[in-house]
Amino acid sequence: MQIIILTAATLLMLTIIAGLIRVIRGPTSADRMMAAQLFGTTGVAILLLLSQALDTQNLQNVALVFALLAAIMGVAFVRRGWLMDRFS
Amino acid sequence: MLQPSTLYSLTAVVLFCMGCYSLLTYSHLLRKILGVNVMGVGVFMLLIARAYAGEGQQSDPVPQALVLTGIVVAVCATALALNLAVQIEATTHKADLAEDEENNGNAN
Amino acid sequence: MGLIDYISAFFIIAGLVFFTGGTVGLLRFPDVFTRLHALTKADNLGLGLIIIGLAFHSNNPAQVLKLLFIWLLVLVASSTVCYLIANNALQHGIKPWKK
Amino acid sequence: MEFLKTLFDLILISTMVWVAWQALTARALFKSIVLFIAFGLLISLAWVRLNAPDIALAEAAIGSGLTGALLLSALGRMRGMERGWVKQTRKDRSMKNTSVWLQKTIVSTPPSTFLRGLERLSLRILTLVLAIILFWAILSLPETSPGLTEKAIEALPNSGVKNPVTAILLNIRGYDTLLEVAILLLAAVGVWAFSRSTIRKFSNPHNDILLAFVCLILPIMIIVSGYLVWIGADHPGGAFQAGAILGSAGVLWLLSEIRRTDQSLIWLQRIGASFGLAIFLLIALVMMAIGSNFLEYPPKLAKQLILIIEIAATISIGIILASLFLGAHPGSEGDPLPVEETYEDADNQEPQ
Repeated sequence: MQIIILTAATLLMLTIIAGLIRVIRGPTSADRMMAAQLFGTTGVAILLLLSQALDTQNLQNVALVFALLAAIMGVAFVRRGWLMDRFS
Repeated sequence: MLQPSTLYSLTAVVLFCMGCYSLLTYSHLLRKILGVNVMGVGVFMLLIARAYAGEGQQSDPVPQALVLTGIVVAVCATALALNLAVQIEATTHKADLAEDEENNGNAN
Repeated sequence: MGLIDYISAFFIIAGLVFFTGGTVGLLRFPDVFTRLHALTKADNLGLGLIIIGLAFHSNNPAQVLKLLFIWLLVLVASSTVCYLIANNALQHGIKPWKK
Repeated sequence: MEFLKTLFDLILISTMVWVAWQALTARALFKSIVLFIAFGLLISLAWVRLNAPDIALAEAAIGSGLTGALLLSALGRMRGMERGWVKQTRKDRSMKNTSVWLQKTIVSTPPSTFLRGLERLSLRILTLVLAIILFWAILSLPETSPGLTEKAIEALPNSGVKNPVTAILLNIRGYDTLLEVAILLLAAVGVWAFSRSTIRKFSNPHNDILLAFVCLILPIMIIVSGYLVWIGADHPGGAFQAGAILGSAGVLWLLSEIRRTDQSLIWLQRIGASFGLAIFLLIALVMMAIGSNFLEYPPKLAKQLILIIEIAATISIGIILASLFLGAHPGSEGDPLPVEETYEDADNQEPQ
């Protein structure tokens, strides 16, 4: 079971890398931001898996904080930083 | 050799050097701030990696407490620096520190 | 491995499939809106499945509730942000993709 | 098992280094910032892997929320000049200057003269030498360092709490934390010192869904922040993590513009920001009067005193972080802006 959980966490790391490719490629800033949003969800999943694999229940609180604050960046982006990437 | 402690310590060095290099190379203030932040992460990571005592063992809590305060101070320093950068940009219309006039003399 | 382990593994693997689907969508779809659609739907479902899979291992009801609460928070946050990004993209003149 | 863990480590580390490099060298600043935010997430995974859940909590609160919001907001302010969101302090800026400025701000390519090339090359060599020296230093370190774990665990029963990190922060090394709270206050004072010099304000359309979301999530944030203070005595958590969450809640509140910040909030903000330091010092002085040393708590009272200090510090840290994001005193932005006023709706829908 541990093996399945750790493999799952490793595979989720690979999806984060795929998301990073989208951040780098763009083309619009909305795409980049959205991919960063994906990291929030994936990060929660990885944390929960790790908390099972490393057998530390405290990590659930880290995942909780992640989930709670996932939206702030998106909101900050929409309210403050929106600009098409003309120069990228 | 592939102990997590060693592995992450070496990563810390790489991050520190990358941050240092970009701090020295780029003139844009936001980039400098990012560089300092990456350097800081490198330092934190070295402390935490050395505090790591293996799985299921209690890590050394003293470096952890240091890093915890360090992270909060770092975000405050970043906020102050960003504020200064915005002020500099608003008054000089340049987002970098003025160096010599030949390089960016036509901006004023 | 007992029965519980098999069920849990099934849910975790199913969750992974949805995560992978979302990521493929993020990389392959043609514009912002389709990518958003792939991400927010598939990934949240994937997270839900993984959480169900992990909940089977927990012997503490409070922990299961916390896991579900985390999922709920992610659902609320990502649907709001998805709406905000899509809405802003439309307002800033990004045209939806047409075949 | 061990192989899988090492594989996870290797993937995490290489992604971290790659993302950091991309963030530092990306041509567009917005891209840099988004990558830096992603970097923060990876870092908190690394803290988890290194068995430092206290730090992972703080990083999750700060790296994923606050830093991103701060950087995006600063970038928005810098670019705001170009978009006319922000009043221009110098009206006679010619188009040529604007384009030079744009090139510098957004693309920021360094001039490619021969001297610059030489400078860069020498910098690269110097950094490489530094890296090699540090690598050598780390590889020659002993496998395990003696550390202070045993001493900390020994002192734990007298500290009043069970989480060693909290014990060190608030009891064993109280000086550090006291001075840290003072530094945070100093940073806030530093930001307030510029509050009159520039004018920056964003005008955002009113948004019902965002408002509903904020009304839903703000109370949860405050509850979670209280929860983290409470469990901080026995489990990972404590004033800094909780303060960071409270600060993020403040940032979200400011972003949603539920209520326009105004002059009446200044005093509240000032008192709130110095509250933590004041309580910390007050308790230390009272304990001195009773007969302990400065910042030494009698073991019987330690738990209660630490909890009081932590609650005060949480509130202060939250308010300080939120005001650092605001970047000025509320309502002291100087002249009103010549932008479309969009607050009418928001004003009618004040909660309470």
